Amino acid sequence: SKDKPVIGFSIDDLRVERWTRDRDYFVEAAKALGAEVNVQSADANEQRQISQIENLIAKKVDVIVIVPYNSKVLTNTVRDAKKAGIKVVSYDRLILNADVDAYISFDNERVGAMQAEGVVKVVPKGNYYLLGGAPTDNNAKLLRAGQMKVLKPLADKGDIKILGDQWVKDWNPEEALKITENVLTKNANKIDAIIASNDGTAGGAIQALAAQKLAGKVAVSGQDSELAAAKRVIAGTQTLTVYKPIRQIAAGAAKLAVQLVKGEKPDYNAQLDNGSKKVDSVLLSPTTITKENVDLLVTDKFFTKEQLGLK
Amino acid sequence: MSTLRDIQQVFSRYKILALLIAIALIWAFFAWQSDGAFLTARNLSNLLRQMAITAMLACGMVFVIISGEIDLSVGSMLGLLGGVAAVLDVSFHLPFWLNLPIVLLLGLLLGLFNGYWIAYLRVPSFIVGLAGMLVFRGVLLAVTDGSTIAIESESFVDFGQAYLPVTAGYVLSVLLFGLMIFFNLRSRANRKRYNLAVAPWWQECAKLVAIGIIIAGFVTLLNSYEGIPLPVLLMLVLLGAFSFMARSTVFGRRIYAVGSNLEATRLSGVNTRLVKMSLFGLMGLMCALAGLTNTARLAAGSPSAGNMGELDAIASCFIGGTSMRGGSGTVLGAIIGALIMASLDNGMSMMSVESYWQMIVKGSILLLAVWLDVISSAGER
Amino acid sequence: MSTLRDIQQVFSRYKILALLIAIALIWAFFAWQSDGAFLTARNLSNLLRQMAITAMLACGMVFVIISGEIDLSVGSMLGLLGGVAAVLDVSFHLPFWLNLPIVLLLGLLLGLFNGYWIAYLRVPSFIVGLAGMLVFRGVLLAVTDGSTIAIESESFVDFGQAYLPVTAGYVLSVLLFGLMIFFNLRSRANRKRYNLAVAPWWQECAKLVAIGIIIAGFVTLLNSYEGIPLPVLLMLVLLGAFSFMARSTVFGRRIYAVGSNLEATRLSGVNTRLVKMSLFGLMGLMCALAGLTNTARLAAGSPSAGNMGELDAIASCFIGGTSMRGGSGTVLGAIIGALIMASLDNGMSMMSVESYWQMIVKGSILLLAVWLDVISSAGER
Amino acid sequence: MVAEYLLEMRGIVKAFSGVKALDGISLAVRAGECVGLCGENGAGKSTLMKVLSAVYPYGSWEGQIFWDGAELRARGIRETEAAGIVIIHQELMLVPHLSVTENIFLGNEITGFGGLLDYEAMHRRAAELMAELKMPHVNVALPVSQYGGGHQQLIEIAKALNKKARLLILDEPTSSLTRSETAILLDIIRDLKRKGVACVMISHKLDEIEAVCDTITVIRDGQHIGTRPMGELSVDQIITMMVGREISNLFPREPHDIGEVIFEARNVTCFDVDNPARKRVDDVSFQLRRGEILGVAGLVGAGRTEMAMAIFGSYPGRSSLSMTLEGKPLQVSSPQEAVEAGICLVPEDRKRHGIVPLMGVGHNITLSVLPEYARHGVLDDAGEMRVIERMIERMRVKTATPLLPIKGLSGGNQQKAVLAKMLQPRPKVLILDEPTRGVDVGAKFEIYKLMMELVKDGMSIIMISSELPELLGVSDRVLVIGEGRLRGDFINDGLSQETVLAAAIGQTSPAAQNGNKTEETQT
Ligand SMILES: Nc1ncnc2c1ncn2[C@@H]1O[C@H](COP(=O)(O)OP(=O)(O)OP(=O)(O)O)[C@@H](O)[C@H]1O
Ligand SMILES: Nc1ncnc2c1ncn2[C@@H]1O[C@H](COP(=O)(O)OP(=O)(O)OP(=O)(O)O)[C@@H](O)[C@H]1O
Ligand SMILES: O[C@@H]1[C@@H](O)[C@H](O)OC[C@H]1O
Ligand SMILES: [Mg+2]
Ligand SMILES: [Mg+2]
Repeated sequence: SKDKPVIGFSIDDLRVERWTRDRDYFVEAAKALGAEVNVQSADANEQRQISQIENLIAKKVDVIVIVPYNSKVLTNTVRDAKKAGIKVVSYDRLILNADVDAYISFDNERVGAMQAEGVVKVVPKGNYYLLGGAPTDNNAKLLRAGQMKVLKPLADKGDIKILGDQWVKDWNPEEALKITENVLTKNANKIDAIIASNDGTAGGAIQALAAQKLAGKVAVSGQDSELAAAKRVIAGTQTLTVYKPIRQIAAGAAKLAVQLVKGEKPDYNAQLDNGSKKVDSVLLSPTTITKENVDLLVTDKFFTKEQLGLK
Repeated sequence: MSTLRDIQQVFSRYKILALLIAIALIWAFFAWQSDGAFLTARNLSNLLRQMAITAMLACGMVFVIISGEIDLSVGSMLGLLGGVAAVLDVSFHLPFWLNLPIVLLLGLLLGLFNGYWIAYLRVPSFIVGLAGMLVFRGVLLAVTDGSTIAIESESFVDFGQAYLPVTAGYVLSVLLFGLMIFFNLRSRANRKRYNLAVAPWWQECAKLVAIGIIIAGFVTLLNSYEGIPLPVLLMLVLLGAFSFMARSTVFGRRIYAVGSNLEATRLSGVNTRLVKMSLFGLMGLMCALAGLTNTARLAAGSPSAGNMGELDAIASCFIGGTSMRGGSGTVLGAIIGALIMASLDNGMSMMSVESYWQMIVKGSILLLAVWLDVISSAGER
Repeated sequence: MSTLRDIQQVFSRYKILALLIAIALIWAFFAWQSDGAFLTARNLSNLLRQMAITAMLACGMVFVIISGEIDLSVGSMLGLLGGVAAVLDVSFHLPFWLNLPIVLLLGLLLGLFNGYWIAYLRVPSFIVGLAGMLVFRGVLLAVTDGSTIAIESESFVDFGQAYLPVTAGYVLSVLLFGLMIFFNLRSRANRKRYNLAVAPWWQECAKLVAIGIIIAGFVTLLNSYEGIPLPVLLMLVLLGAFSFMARSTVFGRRIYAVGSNLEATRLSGVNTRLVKMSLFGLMGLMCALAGLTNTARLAAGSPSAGNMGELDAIASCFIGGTSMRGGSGTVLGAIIGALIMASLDNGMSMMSVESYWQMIVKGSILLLAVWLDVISSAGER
Repeated sequence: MVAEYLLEMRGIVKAFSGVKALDGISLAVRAGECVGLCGENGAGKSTLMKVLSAVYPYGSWEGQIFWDGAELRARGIRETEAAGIVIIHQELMLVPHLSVTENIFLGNEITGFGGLLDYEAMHRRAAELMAELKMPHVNVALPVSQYGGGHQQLIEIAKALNKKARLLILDEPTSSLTRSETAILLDIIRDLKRKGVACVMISHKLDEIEAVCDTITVIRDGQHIGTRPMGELSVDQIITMMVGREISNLFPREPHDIGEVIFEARNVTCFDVDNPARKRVDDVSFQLRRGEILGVAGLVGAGRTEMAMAIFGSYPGRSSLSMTLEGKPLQVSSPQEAVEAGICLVPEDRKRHGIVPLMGVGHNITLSVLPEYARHGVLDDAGEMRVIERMIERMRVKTATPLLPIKGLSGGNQQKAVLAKMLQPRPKVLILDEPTRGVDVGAKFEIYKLMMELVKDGMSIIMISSELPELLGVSDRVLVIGEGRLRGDFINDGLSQETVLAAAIGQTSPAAQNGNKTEETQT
């Protein structure tokens, strides 16, 4: 109903710390706007996500906010939703070839670029290794694209040498750890920087470095500013983590959803083509977190001083 | 004590009963929790469509398990075949009527290939499955290059999305009921002929009426929404066909024999290896159907399609009372097993239960369901 | 023809041989490909650390499979126990010497719980495993609230990271070799006594020398890097202990009996249920060790830890020649199986092979390895 | 007070899913007494003993068991064994992967310090037992799977003797033993009796019963027919009590004409499965004529089963032979081909190679010829059932319904069903490996009659049997196999057991057996 909207929130995978935070902030914000939220976690399984969205439709929610696990497989489902007169918002990852009403996100290519830039700043010349995300996650590809935007020219100039790249199954830290161990061995520790695509995998890489007493000596990037990662940044073992002010995106998304239901006009700042239409979008800019500006996470109420062990 | 025995008797005669009761309970609970939303025509239609793919796999898997083997590669195979279908559709613009048979054939061949390793090269099916799981997934990634391929052909999408016209639905249901009556009476007659315990007439009638009501309810319900979804129809056809195959074809009979005592069957002059290999061929076919349905539903072939699909399929069979040691089991059971699992997923997401709770509950129910089945079916020690 | 027979005989006497040859081939290939890097002390040290966790699981799994059951819950259980350990470390600041026994106990209990359902409530182990897989993972998510928990205690991290001092390593190796000689001679004497076929002296000596070289090489190699990693040491201890248990304890023998003919064993007055339950208790213990090692290695408990771990463990057992029907198998085999798998992963990532190729190759090798094992050991099923 | 009886079972009733297998049976045994338990297949003998030994625990049956005057309510085998009740089951209950020793001590292993197994002691004791059973050649450290059905049965007995029994139950202990081993066993039983151990002996070989038992209890259809001192009864009377009618001549051998050579096997050689160097069957050749019953005699482990398996194309190890059927050379590489060619085998190991346990009796019978009842793969149930009922009728298989899972049948009836199954393909050559093993007198009689009918219809039969009387009773010709070699080939007219045995243990070389040597007389 218009006055008390019901929002369905279908999330890729609540087993990843990042998304649990998205959920918490989103629900909080929505409640504030007098909306009720119905959260679903697809546990990184597209079949499950589709089923869950179908169920939300069956429950006749007013609007569905989706973090797609796979951004290309929701065409039919979104169509069903629209047929049932339900608005659809795409969250963080853009749903392709579908009639979505709005998109809110951090530009993932941008994130990738920032990861690369951050590392390049510390290691302008040297040997780089690229630790990609899940081979099945489209975002992983976008991130890689962004990273290459920055690195390619430098590599061509010969400033940096890209020793190689591997993708980490399911963003699994254990995998990342093994890969890094092997890479270090292969190159007799002659590595100056590792571009890890998110904090989980960065964590694994850094364990491998630690075993070689290289933690802190080798630059490592990350993403999501998970607690463990933030601590590592403070400890100096991780160079940077890209912080996506999740409170912003979550609150923004909630507002967007409610506005759509009430028929108000949200203020978009971009339009992205998703293959079937130009989707009105709100793009938020992420920030790079390094030792210097780590307290931003506290001022942003993302973590408490205690959690970070700062005084 | 004795009453308990009687109850056990009834249960062990109609093994399915325990399962149906389980479903009834589960549904009742969810209906209550979601104040009715769960039992709406639309949601049940969803539920059935959501279970269809697992059910198709289970149809093949149940025979594999009855024959004393297991197949862990079905998830990946489903993914691969679905992916290939997508590629054929997008890159080669094959019309669906051509795409379908090609993919089915491919599925059959992959299945036979698995079967050959197991039956003739005598590699444990568990290993062959494990290998297949990896290889097929790998090939899929290679084929799709890790990216999702959106399909174009409308008729392909319909294969997973379209509904049966309402009238057609009704006609079908009537035919079905007729068949049911016929088979029941015939089997009853036979049981009498070979003086087996036959249930009293009232029970028989009760049973038939129940069946009638279920069918009628089923169809009117689905029709009241959009009609019978094609995948669901396909699932039901498979159920019928395979139940028939199991009961009254040479092949079916031999599958059970092989599973119950391979050596004795072989020494009776049956080509047990051929039986096993064909079995996996069948499994491959089911993977093809499931894969096509999946791709159609997603309107795309995705590199992660069917991940872990094998576990759901296998679980369905065991929930449905298929014996782990092989030799016994039914298709109906397997499909009801799939229904139970789907109901849990659907219902809990309707209640938007925390996903970790969903896992815990699903696991526990799975355990309880099978446990009930074990104790309800009497038997020594 | 006859020479082939002889070869077969040798192989079927030392079943391990086939596996060792497989390893040799794989290593040679990678050494060549990575121009030497693969065979460096350091990489082999990596390799062993990378296989340790799977190996620990395999140590327990091999007995479960020998007893004719299977356990799919180990991956999740590993994750859960590792997670709990992390929580105990971070939230409750338990010192590791206290954390360790608590987690071990917990593992034991969880295992026994599984076992109870299987042995006493007669639910197929496959189902119990499936349920456990879901439930344990769910609880883990609940416990960690889906976030990665970095541990603090140094000694905890050491448990997965530290190395054995060089000298200690040498001392150990000498002791080990002594034991080896002793056992070999004794078993030879016994075989003679109960006039079983004994290999000719030269073979015996060759074997011992080989063992000696392997051990010496092994230790000097690891020492030339940093020493024997603790997890690897643990793995070797388990290997020794369990091989002994299997060969010369009542419990060990009964495991084989149960797996080979449950009915007969029961009718001999053995409490088969107790045997089975204890078995799963053991499996739980192994999960605890593996979980602790894993957490220590990552210096954090992660909600996805141990995902699919069960498949690797099971695969190791089968590659190592454990019979799918139960009744036969060895710990050594299982561990060598784990080594083969780890070698593939390590080698291919050294060569930074495309991840889809990695899957394809791994699957194929798995299949071939087992197939070789099947044909090398004469006699049809 | 000391009870008159060591054991007393009163009004035992046991039903399986409604069907009463035991209907108020009573049984009493004194210390040092040996009671013979007789009855047709399916009478309930094994069931009664399973009740006694708590394989069916207290509560799963009605009635009372008194042990030493006190009521016994055992819930498991452990309790009955503790009480001193030891049973040798009808079906082999050994663990193939374990060694002879380990099998003998399974459940009460000898352990040294730290609960470690004391193989020293166990091997020694095992070896003693083997010696006691006059088979010292058995290597107790080898896995039992290395030994044949016959040896396995003796090992089973050793296992029982190793437990200190006050009451020893032997359920058809001699079913796969030849006369010599049987004799050994009977001596052991007599010895036990002298030591005050009581026995219950179940056997379809009534001469054995007669030899050792003091009392006979006969049951039929789960009911108690009578209990008499052995002295008062003759074998014939027992038979009459068992089957309820008289069987005058146990071996209905009728004259039938024997035609030309239909089947010939040359140089049958089988290599041991585990040790390809050793020959289990060594260059055996023989001919078989149309309408002929060819008996194959030999000591246990002689290799007759292997020979049969080789001919049938089911020998697990390597084997070599050449065959001709009806003059045409025949190549058989699998049972399927054998059956198609017209050769059928009724295997020795019923449980492992004969029955499909979970399947109905009927469906077991038709398994070998399913396609005959199918139109393009679809079965005609009614037609099938008709045949099934005819076979069940003809073979007198005792079953509640054709659909009862065959594992529910008594041993003997299972055997008849398996026989029926292998008759379905209407073979030209039928090989029977120990066909009457565990079959009751009446049923045996029927099987012999059946064999007669079959040969009259021109079928040829090879019958492997360790029971010389039956072998001499029905066969037209007798092959003798010893240690895998052909030791003799006799026309059976008034052939004596002694001659055959002598040949079997190789006292007379084939050359020496002129007089009634086949080649001379028939060509
Ligand atoms: N597990 C079972 N389930 C159903 N019926 C059974 C079962 N065991 C035995 N019976 C039935 O009980 C009856 C007695 O069987 P039992 O094995 O005691 O006969 P028996 O006297 O030992 O015959 P045999 O001489 O052939 O061994 C048979 O009719 C058989 O069908
Ligand atoms: N599945 C099998 N695999 C290997 N050997 C088998 C199998 N089944 C039966 N046998 C053989 O069949 C025989 C059964 O026991 P038995 O004592 O009768 O020995 P035998 O070789 O048959 O001698 P005979 O038949 O002359 O008594 C064993 O020798 C055993 O090796
Ligand atoms: O934030 C990351 C998200 O963008 C990616 O898609 O999945 C992994 C997450 O860490
Ligand atoms: Mg019996
Ligand atoms: Mg034999």
